[in-house]
Amino acid sequence: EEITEFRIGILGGENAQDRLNSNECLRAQTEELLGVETKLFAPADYNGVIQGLLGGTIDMAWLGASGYAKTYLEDPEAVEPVLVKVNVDGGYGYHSIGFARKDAGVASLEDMQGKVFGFGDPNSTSGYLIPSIEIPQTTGATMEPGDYFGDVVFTGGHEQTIVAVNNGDIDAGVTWADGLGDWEDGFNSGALRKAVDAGLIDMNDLVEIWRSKPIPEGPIVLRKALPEDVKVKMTALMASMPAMDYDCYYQVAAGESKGFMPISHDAYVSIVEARKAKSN
Amino acid sequence: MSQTATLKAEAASLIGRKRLLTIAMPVAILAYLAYIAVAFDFAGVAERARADNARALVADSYSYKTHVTRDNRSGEVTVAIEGERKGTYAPDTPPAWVAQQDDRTVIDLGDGHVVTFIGDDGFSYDIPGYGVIEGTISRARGVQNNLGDDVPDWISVSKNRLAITTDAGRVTVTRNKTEVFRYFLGWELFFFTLDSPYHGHGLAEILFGPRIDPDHSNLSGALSDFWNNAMWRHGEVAWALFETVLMAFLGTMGAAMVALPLAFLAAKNFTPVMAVRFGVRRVFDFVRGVDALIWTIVLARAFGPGPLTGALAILFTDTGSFGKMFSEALENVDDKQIEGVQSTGAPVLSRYRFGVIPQITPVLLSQVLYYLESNTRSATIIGAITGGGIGLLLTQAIITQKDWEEVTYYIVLIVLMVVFMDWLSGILRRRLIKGDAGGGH
Amino acid sequence: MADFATQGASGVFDTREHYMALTRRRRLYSGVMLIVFAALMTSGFMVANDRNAGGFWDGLHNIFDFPAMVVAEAGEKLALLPGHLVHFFPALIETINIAAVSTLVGGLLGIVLSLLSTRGLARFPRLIPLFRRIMDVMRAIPEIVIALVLIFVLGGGPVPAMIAIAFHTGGALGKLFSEVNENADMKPLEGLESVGATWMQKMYLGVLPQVAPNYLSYALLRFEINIRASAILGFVGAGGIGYELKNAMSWGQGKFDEAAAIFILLFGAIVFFDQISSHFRNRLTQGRPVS
Amino acid sequence: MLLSVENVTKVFGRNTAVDNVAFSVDKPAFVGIIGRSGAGKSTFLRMVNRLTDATAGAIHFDGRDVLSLKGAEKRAWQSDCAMIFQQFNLVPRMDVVSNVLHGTLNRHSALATMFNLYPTSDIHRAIDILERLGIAEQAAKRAEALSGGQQQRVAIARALMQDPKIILADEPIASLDPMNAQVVMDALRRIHEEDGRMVVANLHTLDTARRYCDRVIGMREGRIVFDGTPEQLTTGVARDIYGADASFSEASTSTSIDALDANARAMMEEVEVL
Amino acid sequence: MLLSVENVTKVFGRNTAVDNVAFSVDKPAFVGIIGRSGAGKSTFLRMVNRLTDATAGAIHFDGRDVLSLKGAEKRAWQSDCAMIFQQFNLVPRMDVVSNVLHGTLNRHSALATMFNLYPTSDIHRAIDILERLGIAEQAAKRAEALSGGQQQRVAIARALMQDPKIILADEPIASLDPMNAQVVMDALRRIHEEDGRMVVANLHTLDTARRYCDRVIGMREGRIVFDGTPEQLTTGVARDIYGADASFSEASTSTSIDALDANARAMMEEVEVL
Ligand SMILES: Nc1ncnc2c1ncn2[C@@H]1O[C@H](COP(=O)(O)OP(=O)(O)OP(=O)(O)O)[C@@H](O)[C@H]1O
Ligand SMILES: Nc1ncnc2c1ncn2[C@@H]1O[C@H](COP(=O)(O)OP(=O)(O)OP(=O)(O)O)[C@@H](O)[C@H]1O
Ligand SMILES: [Mg+2]
Ligand SMILES: [Mg+2]
Repeated sequence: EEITEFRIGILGGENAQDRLNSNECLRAQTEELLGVETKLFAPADYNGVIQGLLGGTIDMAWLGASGYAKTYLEDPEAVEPVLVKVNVDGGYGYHSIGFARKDAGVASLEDMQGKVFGFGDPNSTSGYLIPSIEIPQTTGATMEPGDYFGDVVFTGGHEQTIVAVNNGDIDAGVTWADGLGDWEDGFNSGALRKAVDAGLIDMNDLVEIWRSKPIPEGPIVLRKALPEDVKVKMTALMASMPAMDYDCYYQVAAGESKGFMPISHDAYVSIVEARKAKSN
Repeated sequence: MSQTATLKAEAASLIGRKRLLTIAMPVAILAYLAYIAVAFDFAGVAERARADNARALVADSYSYKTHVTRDNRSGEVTVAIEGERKGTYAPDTPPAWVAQQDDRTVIDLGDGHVVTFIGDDGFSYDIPGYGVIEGTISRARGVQNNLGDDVPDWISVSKNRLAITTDAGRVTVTRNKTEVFRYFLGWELFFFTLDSPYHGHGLAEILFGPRIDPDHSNLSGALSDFWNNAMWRHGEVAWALFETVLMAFLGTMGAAMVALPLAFLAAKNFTPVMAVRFGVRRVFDFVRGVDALIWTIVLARAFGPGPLTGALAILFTDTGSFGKMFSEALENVDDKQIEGVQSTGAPVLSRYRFGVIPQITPVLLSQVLYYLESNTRSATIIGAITGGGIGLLLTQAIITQKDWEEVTYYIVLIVLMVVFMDWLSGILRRRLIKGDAGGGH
Repeated sequence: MADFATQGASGVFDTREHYMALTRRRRLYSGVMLIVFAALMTSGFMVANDRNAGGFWDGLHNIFDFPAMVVAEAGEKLALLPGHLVHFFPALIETINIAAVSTLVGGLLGIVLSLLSTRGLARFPRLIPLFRRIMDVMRAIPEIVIALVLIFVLGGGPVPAMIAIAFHTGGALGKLFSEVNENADMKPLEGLESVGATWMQKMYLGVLPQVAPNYLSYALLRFEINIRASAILGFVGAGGIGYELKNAMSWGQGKFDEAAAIFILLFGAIVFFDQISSHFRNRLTQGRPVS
Repeated sequence: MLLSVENVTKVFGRNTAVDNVAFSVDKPAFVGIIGRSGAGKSTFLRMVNRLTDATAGAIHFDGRDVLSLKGAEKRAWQSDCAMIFQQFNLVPRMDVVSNVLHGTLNRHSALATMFNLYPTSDIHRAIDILERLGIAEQAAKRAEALSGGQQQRVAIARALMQDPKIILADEPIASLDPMNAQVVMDALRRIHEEDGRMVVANLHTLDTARRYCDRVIGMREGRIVFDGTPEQLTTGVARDIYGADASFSEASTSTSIDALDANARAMMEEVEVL
Repeated sequence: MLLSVENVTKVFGRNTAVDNVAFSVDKPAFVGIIGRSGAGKSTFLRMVNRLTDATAGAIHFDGRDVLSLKGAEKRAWQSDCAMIFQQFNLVPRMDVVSNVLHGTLNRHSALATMFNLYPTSDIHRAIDILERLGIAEQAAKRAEALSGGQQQRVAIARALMQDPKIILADEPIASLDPMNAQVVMDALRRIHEEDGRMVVANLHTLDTARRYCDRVIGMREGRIVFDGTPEQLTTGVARDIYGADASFSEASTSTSIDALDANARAMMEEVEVL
């Protein structure tokens, strides 16, 4: 079989235009490699990309772990994970970081009793899935509003969580970070770092109140229905990118990291289970 | 006499009743607003409102900042507008207020404020009327400074970080980097980025001056650099605006074309079969009631993100609205005209074409044009949720919460777009409805 | 006699020529318009189709995938549905409250603006163009823009949505109201002016009783529109049923039963208010006076 | 027989609008039908044109079994049988010539006419017909911009455009002033005489019937109560048809210009009394 | 001097509606202003009430410099100077008592009127006034439900409610039938006589002016062309005022009941001619 075009979905986190721009080199290389028209799509939220993969309108995307689990649960035959990003230190995990404003008098999870806690996007691994499972293990209570926390809300995304905590709209929230480097800088990479770099927040105003176990980085997935040679070509392109064109790799991976390594569904079984547990 | 007395009493009670009614209304409204104030927690909102965010937003929307950053490890100094790659000055041509002297970088923030980077670990900030703040950075001991314990509230200091905010600018020092922000009025690089040869040249110069870039004529080169401006991306923004209007246009016109034949099925005088009528009407109610927003989500699964999905979402919803309105218009048509055409032995289609369509064209056109205008606004919102277009650019720019000048730019464009569509639909309405003699083509 | 005949014949000839010329011109115009319209539609469709991730024809047969999934899961967990309905009802009330209060506030704003911008009624006749432009701009800015900016300043929740919708409503109703005002009878106003009434008294006693039914009818229509608007704003973090719907929908499988419940609530509310309002609007505009 | 009507009946619910009507005409004639309001005149004409279906009976015209025609054949009959209405039933937003051209709709497919694309020869003929009726100058105006008499002439032009074998006219002058009424009736008569077309006209005034018709049929409560020449139409017979008592005055049904003065005087008297 | 009007002029664009009008009245009188349509009568009254601003000139009333008043003082003057309009200018959707109570608006704050906070004494007075004008039974009805004559009496009641020093009436009987016209004029005259209030009324009929006024002012093209007692108002003078030629007949401007028959007859004749 033949494909007539190749469509890459890009997840949120930045200005839509910035996202498209930083992936432009990937698009060009793909077009050259596959010889078909290649397009980038940057929908407003995680769900946009996932629906695209499920509906067969997006061929490749870099999902979060939870997003992958969702895709898998809705249709196990839709996509397959092929690669995962490897950090500078060789691991492929990151953390969900719980944080609060210093002047709100919150220094740990215990102080959060009766207060407002914020998640990001429901489809985010670090912004919802993992903390919603691990935090109850720490507190010994459910995440239902009124049970331990006074209220639990979704802010919509990592950026919104950070701003909401910084503004005092919510007392604490969770977001992602690699957990390396200094708190003052907002770690080496992650949503906090971006906010610091943008001059939005001053890490001195915030405190860390909770940190998850390492979370596996989300996979790059390809639609299963793609022709085998396309899958092979694309996997090879991505895997060789750090060596062939580091600048492009830096842009696509949004920062310093070592490269991609192959991964399969097995690495995400626990995440899939976690997600199943959170469904009704 | 007693009759007058009763009349008086009656009048007094009449006014009394009216008084009660007129007082009850505002009281009810106030009571409702009070309930809302409690339910929506106005007090909490007022308390949480962040005036500084508002200030930052407003300030950022009409000004821009230039970052001077030193990497404390390598000692490399870069000057970049808005801290973005595309706005970075070439290392050998920094702006006039940044001076490189041996191992020092002297940054003049104006009004006597001067920041100096010394080597790759020292800095000083001379603040008129306060004094000089000096310090060094070490990997081990963090950020050290000469501030005592009595720190004013515009300075935030901790072991690993120092932040100073003054009227002239902002300085942040961490172990990794030392950064100075200077604020300027306007939208810098709006026309050309730094790497464009046309940057810094006025309009007259570009139009009438000598060739700046030998390879292109000034006009075409300048236009292309403007269109492809990497920071403001005018070309892509124009595409996004076009996509938004396109969604509205396709959605509205498509809906009108789908709704018109269906409306006949929902009109009493054209479809005597009650069951069909009832069915079609409920379909209209359903697609209208579901709302474009939900259609967007439903359709995104089948068609993926993009303008077509947005257009189809509008098409679905408006088919319902148009269907309802058109069928009402059809129920009000004058049978005489239809009978006149029918009596000549015209086929059914001709009967509708000449007996019915001319009658409903005015209603139809005016509704369609009104919706076209209002759907331009809806398309902005739908785009924000999945489709694309200017709505997506806008919401994403707002969510990242730093590019307020871009937000302002987009808002201005959206307002202009809506006003333009409003004007256009007004013109078309006047033209098509009043001027058209043939009852439509 | 002969003279008369030729004159008549040339008359027909002229009429023919004249009408044929007219017909040709008209055919040309309508032909051009038709071609332009068809070209716009097809090229527009092709552009949209091309810029979309999935094509129209490929996607068409998948159109029921999503609803089918939702319905299937909701069907499986039918027992949970009543519980969900109860659970999400307060969110629906919040959405309706946002719509109601913003229609109210926007309506009051619209009344003031419309009175200030109608010739003959305006308190400051010279400022009429100013107030008109203000209304134009208020109408042109989509609610979502204001809501998102306000969420940044005020934090999430219903208040930004309320302000955003009220702002837009003020502009939209202001324009409709001022059209109503233009048809108001000026005689009672003059009567009131002659007794030394203030501007407020003139407006309240002379204008409002005349225009109230039309105002009310437009406000009801707007309320209907605002319910949708407030549901949509929930999607971007402004609370209410839209927020719940977005969370349930984007979680996907596992919470589709919640999504279905929320959808039922929202759809029910929209249809309910749609029917109520069109009933009352018909009564109001068919001239039955409200006392 | 050119036209033969055999026991035609039309029942609306419990109401028999047309009751066993039968008559025949052997050559193109100008037939007038009179009768008071509700007598069934309109219903009868509408059945002939097949706008309304008959309950029972048969109509034959020139060998065609009119009432049993279906689909395209029915439409072909309608095209041979033009109808003129009291309220003109034109398309007011369209120009006069387009309205006249509607008379040719049966000859063209619906698709061909969708965009108002008629052959030039048809357009020329339409203007010729308008000329004949004296309203060619109005050709480019919208129908709604015309006076009632002009509109009715446009309706006649549309009928002629059909090149019909028979023209049915349902109270063609009822909404016109006497001046226009005369112009319109004269036109119908001329068409009858010059082209030899058959005309059946419902009329509500005796004097018009007398003046223009070759044959008059009187209807009452759905039945034919008179069928004869205009000369046989005496005041006594008229009283029968109209079911009126002795106070019946012919002038009260008249709209002819000669009768106007008397009428006007009567009106004036009423005003004076008020 | 109670009222002195000094060279008052009003220019609309190029058109001088009121041209250098000057006269004075030394004690409360019933003054009639006559003149044909467009003579500037309405414009003049509107200037006195300050509904329209004058271009030049001055008006003094009881020591007040009327034309220079502003804001609250202007409204206070309006409250002292009641105005009655040809079209009544009531609030049609409101009941009669409320309309009458509007006469007190100047005395209450906007807020108080918004909530209908009228003192009971005012309400009683309103009924008394309506009683005096013979329409107290209508008190609870909506103004729009009343006949023209009743509405004009409500307007007069509103004027009286203001307890004005002067009442201006702009063709108060022009939209009324002769019967109602007489009732209304009688009411105005009685108010003048019993309460001693000054009345200035624009009238378009000579006989009304003669019958009710103490003094008559004739205007033509914005200027005063006559100022005298009703007795001095001869037909010759009237011709001057109305700029009519010899065919001028007094009856044509009359609405008094006595003149009605002649009028009606004239109208009938016109109809007949048509
Ligand atoms: N569509 C219909 N449905 C029911 N009854 C009808 C219908 N059309 C006509 N009728 C009835 O049939 C009877 C004959 O009506 P018809 O219109 O034929 O009378 P007519 O002689 O044309 O009267 P007119 O002079 O008022 O036009 C009347 O009683 C009328 O009420
Ligand atoms: N608002 C206005 N703007 C311009 N011209 C006006 C205005 N009001 C009145 N005029 C003109 O001023 C002149 C005097 O009008 P005015 O209404 O005072 O006459 P009048 O004597 O009351 O006539 P009538 O008997 O018709 O009421 C007329 O020529 C009129 O057209
Ligand atoms: Mg009839
Ligand atoms: Mg006047």
